[in-house]
Amino acid sequence: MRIPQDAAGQGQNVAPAIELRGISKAFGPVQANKDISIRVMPGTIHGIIGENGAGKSTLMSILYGFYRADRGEILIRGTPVSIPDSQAAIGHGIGMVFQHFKLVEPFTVLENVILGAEDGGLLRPSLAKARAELKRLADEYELHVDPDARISDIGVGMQQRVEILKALYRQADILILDEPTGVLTPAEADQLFRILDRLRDEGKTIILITHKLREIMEITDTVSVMRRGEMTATVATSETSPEHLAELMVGRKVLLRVDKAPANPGATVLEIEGLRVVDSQGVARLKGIDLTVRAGEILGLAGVAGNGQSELLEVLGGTRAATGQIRLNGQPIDLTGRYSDGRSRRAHGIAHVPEDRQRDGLIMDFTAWENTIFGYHRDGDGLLMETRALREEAAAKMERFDVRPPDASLPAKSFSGGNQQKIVLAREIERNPDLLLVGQPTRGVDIGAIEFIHQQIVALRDAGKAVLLVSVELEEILSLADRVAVMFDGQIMGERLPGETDETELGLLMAGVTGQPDDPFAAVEAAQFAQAREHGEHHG
Amino acid sequence: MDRMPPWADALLVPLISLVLAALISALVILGIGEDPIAAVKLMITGALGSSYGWGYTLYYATNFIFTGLAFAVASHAGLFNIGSEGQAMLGGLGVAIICLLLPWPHWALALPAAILGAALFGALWALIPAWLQAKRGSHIVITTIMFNFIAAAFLNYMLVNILRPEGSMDPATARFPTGAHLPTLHEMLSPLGIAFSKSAPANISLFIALLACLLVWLLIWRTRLGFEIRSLGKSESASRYAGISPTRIIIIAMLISGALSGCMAINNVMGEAERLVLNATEGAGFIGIAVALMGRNHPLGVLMAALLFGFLYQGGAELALWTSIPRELIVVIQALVILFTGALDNMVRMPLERLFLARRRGRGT
Amino acid sequence: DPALIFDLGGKFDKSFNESAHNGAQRWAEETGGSYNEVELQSEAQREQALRRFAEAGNNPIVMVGFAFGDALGEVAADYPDTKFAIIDMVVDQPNVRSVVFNEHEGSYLVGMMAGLASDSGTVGFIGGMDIPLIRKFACGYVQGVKAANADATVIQNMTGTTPAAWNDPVKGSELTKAQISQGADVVYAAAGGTGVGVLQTAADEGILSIGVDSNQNYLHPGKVLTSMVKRVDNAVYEAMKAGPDMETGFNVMGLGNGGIAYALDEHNASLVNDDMKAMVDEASAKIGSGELTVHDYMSDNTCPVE
Amino acid sequence: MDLATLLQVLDSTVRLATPLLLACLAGLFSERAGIFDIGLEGKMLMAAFFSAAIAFVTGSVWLGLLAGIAGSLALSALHGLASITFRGNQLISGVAINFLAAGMTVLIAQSWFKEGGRTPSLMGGARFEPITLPLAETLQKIPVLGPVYYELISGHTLLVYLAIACVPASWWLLYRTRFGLRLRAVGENPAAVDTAGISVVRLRFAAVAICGVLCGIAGAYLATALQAGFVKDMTAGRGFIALAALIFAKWRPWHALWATLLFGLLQAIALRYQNIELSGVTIPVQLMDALPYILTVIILAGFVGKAIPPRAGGEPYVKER
Ligand SMILES: Nc1ncnc2c1ncn2[C@@H]1O[C@H](COP(=O)(O)OP(=O)(O)OP(=O)(O)O)[C@@H](O)[C@H]1O
Ligand SMILES: Nc1ncnc2c1ncn2[C@@H]1O[C@H](COP(=O)(O)OP(=O)(O)OP(=O)(O)O)[C@@H](O)[C@H]1O
Ligand SMILES: [Mg+2]
Ligand SMILES: [Mg+2]
Repeated sequence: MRIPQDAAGQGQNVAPAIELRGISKAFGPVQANKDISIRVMPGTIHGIIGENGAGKSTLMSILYGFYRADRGEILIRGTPVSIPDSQAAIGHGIGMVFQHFKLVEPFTVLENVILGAEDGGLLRPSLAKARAELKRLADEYELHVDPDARISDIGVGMQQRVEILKALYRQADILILDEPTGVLTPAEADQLFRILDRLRDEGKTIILITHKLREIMEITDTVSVMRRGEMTATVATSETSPEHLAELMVGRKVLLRVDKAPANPGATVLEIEGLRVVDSQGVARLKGIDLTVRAGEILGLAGVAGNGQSELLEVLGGTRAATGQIRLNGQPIDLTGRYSDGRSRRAHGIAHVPEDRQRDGLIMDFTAWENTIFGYHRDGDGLLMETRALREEAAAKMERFDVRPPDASLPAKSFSGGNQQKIVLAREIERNPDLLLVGQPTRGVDIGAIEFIHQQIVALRDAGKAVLLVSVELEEILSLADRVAVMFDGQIMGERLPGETDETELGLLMAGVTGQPDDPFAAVEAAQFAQAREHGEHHG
Repeated sequence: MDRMPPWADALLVPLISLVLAALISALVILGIGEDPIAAVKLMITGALGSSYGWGYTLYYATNFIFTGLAFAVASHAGLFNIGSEGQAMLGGLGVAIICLLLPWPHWALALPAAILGAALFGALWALIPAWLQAKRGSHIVITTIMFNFIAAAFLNYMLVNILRPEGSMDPATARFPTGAHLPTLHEMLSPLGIAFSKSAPANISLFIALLACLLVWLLIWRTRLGFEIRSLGKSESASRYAGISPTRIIIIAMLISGALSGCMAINNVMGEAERLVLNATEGAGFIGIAVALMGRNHPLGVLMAALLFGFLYQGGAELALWTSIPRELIVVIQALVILFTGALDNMVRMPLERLFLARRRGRGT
Repeated sequence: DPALIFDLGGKFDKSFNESAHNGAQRWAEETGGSYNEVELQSEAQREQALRRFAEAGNNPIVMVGFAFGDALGEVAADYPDTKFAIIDMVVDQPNVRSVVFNEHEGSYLVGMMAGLASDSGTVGFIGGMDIPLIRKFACGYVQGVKAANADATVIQNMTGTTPAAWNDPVKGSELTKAQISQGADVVYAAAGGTGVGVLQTAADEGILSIGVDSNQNYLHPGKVLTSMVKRVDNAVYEAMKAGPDMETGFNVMGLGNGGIAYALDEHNASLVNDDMKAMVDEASAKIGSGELTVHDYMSDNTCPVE
Repeated sequence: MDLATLLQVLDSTVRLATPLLLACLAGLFSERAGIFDIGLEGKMLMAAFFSAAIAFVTGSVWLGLLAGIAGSLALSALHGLASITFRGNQLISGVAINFLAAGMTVLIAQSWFKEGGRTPSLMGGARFEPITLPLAETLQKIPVLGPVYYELISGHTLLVYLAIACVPASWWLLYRTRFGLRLRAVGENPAAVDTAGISVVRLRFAAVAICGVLCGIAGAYLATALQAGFVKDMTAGRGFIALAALIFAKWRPWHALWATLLFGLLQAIALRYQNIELSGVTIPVQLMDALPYILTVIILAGFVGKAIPPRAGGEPYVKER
């Protein structure tokens, strides 16, 4: 890490590489960016942090000409420019690696690289030139990829390299990376940071969007914080601390610990033995999982996204077939046959708060009351549903779970993320299940709601129920779980008690490194393993 | 956080689209050198000016209610069923077989059996595309298009080689026995002292269609199955999560859709022609698409839109009879309605949304 | 006013329906009267058209095509005060006039001409929809060909089994090409609108064709040997002229009463020599007088010659 | 079947496959760019009418061809407007276009020519005439190859040769040029194209326009080469067979040629023979008519090779929800 002489960009002689003035952007009724101004000095890495939906991606997309701002001005190296489309941005030397990659899957790496940057009408010369150029870039930045591989055949880590190569091939000297490490293992992330370091040394300007304070502290020179569409602060990284940034992000002091009594575990509720999952492409996703969860405890499952946690939740929730053994309260559960679906899981007393509530947990166009019976809609008898009673019940439930506004006839899409999550929790917890599965309970949820949601989960535990918590936020796991298991490459790498471990140890386990923390080969191997499995695992 | 109040989306957008379609239709009529106002007048008197006109308007509307509901039910499950035409043809085959199989003593016995036959044949014809979509991922739009053609060829074969009575030159079945003749509105209303044209084909099927509207409404908005159908239509992955089997719902929704299409044959084959002829559906399956689009897949909307199209059809027939405007004018109007309410609805919606947004901003929220 | 309902081929099929149209036009011009007419688009519309005209008081109502038979059978009884005329079909109702033609006789004559005009000794027949009526054409034609040249071969094809067969010029054209490749040098189309494709292809490929129903000689002057003219126009004209007092019952039009003829005009004058004309006229006279009988396929659904 | 008959059937196969091939390639360009087009039928019909009408009025088949292309392009523009500009449902737009063409052609034809919705027959220079290839007559004597050259290869209209030339041309355009790369990309992932600085809208409109031109030629072929004038509904479902062929061909140009030749062969057989006797079993002509559709369903079902459509097909490209 290096300290810039002029962190906040107040220098007199050097023009900022990028300056945004008063940028505003609305998507219909949503004000994604409000009067945002920012200056990024050349040759620096500028971090942008902010909660989900804060407007980071929107701002960068405006800079890249993907969206057009409603108002505001963009200056590149001191001169005002207009960026009506990405072509213009590329022309100004801007390259962007999107949060969701923009690659053509059936095309080869080479075809993706030249797309839009071809020389002349015929492909052959362009391809030849790109092949040579790619080789040069690979050597220079250690960005090795097979130019003839199809995108659909390579892992996400590789795909990200292709995106970076695309930008470099277009001779970008301002590079924007939107949450590049979300899908990477720690080892891959480290390698990415080495590349970024080198690019900065060559004088390129980099904007890095991330949620991870650790990364901000590690690599950036300056950091800007966004909240609810506004830019709340820009500070030199050296002059700040993670706690301070977190506070800026959410607008008030963050409680890093959850208040809870010690666990009082009872009988075993969930027993998993030798659980295996092979996906439709024939890749093993779970390679023999053994786990138990007892009544009155929260088992936290940590791991980098894409290491099998999602699959495990899906198997338990009934949406994915598996082999092996699962017993609930001693009773075996059907894993492949007729009764391996969400409905019979619920009948067994398993409730499931899915990782992606908008995709799985809710029907966004359904009303709130319909969503409060979603999955349990077969309960009750009679040919027709008693809509009035259901509506009233839902309103009461929403009241108890502090859903705002508590109007049961609004469609789910008109609630904010946190309130949507509360609707899901209300539905699942109010059924008083024996086992609650929760995936990413606070993803994209604002801090007030986070506290409430955590309290509800702890309350369920205290009522003697078993909880299996999956989260990519180590902090959340450490503060909420009574016991932590770490998953890597479809296996459980180990179990720890939160009081007896720390982020470093868990981080190593998450990278597949057990025993010898210093063994570099193990780490590299592990990273490659992870990469091979990560096909297409994008999580919004 | 909606951009537009729901009533505007449900009423204003289709209404404006309809007005646009009407304006362009008027231009087309002008373009072929005719007088649009006179044409509309003739259509109105021809379709609504007499109980004869109403009889035909309601007869056509009955067809469109069935096919419109069929499209709507599939739509709720997220399926684009273009196959109503073929399913209705097969429904006709079912009706014909039932009606000719037994010497029916009374229509009250024949009707339920025929409904069963029509629904069964229509549903079975929808089952194959449904199964292919559910199990093999074959795009239902394409398979149902293909099945329309296959149905036409199949029916052609049946009528020419199997069902045509000995010595007849028409590729059509024999007349159904008198016991299988459905009461017409004339027959049903005259005991009530209402004089309704004797020669109009509207018949008891109209009431079955109205009943179907009610049943579809209950199915979609009041039953658990309907809940599941709508869930699947909105989000497949959420449905899976909720323990709703997409395969099952796709197949059930298409069976219902096909059965509704098939039931159209009660009206046109059993109620009107009283025998099965070639091309008995006359494109009603495709009009069902327009009807459902305009009616926003709601049975009430379908009913209104079906009446509108019934009016257009009967009015168009009158135009063809009394003026030199070819019946194809109706095809053009139908195309414009589909275009504006279905494909170009954003053209209307986008400015409206902006308008409502500006108004809301203006009010300072 | 009278009304006229065309069959699916449409009134400008250059053949059967057009002939009816011409008759109605002739009536309108001569009497200054007006009439209503409609072209159908599908089978299902027949009954509606009949009823609507009857409701509106049109009288008589003339319809062309056997396919109206069933619908008329239903409708006629409902309107006892309206007169109906149907062409090419017999409907046994007191208020219906059924007009049928002795097509086999006309086909015999053009068959003779084909047999005489053919150099290859192979001639063709392309029928429309495969129904007894068209077999009647074919059978008369074959008898005529054989009468002129006992060794001649006749290739026969039907276009289809549904009403679509009346209006499929592409298929007519393909069948003609096939018959040409089998050696045919005269081809007779008894196929409504499909015949347009037959005559076109015959002209393109340089062989002779024979038109049907209307006089189609003008379509390809010098390339159409003759046309088997079926005076549908006369039938329509007479029905309209008789008005509401139209006589009902069975009405046969043949060579004898000028209902059937072969066409001779300036367009085919160069193709028909005097010998040919003399032979055909002789046969015509014989048929008219009953001296010669041409077998009618529809009398027993068989044909004595192939 | 002797050689002469076989050649006849194959010859007619080529004639009948030509409009299918042109329409299939038209669909290929559109769908490869991510715009589903079930309106091929309507565009062909519109083109058939305008080509015949203008060829009749001017006596020039070339002006007719241009008019046909223009008519088809107008519908393409409508499809583009609905599905690209206003992000409407492409299937619905296609359905509407088919109806629009079916109605408008008859309406205009009736008010223009007053012949019941058809155009007068075309004569002489208002039609495409068959072309006899060089040496066809001389080589005819050579056994087998001679007749094959004379009957099958020679003696078609210019548009037939044009259609066949379109196959390698399309292949080259799609797989060897910048335009082709971008076009295929926009059908797979329009966001990738957009972020590469290329206008998705322009690219898709270009594809839809190519589709319009090819459909225009197909329609003109029907009315001015295969037949001599326009009659209503003269496309007779060919647009849908072309769509089926497109799936059968898995969206590839050379495969499109084979698929349309196969379907053309089926049509040729169905046209020529009412019923076919195959080792004692009678195959009704209706089965032959339905065979292209049945085969396509089988392909779609994935029992014989899987047909994977372009990934972004049918979806409007929406940047800002
Ligand atoms: N294309 C779009 N259309 C409509 N609304 C959008 C669009 N993209 C983003 N939004 C909305 O704008 C707001 C800001 O979104 P944005 O993606 O910029 O947030 P972000 O800070 O990048 O969040 P994350 O950390 O989840 O990536 C959100 O409310 C989002 O729902
Ligand atoms: N020798 C050949 N004969 C006929 N067609 C060929 C031949 N070689 C290639 N093609 C065609 O050229 C096209 C390009 O071939 P290629 O193998 O690149 O396709 P692909 O990359 O597998 O397909 P896509 O990228 O479109 O999904 C295909 O349509 C293929 O069928
Ligand atoms: Mg983002
Ligand atoms: Mg390729």
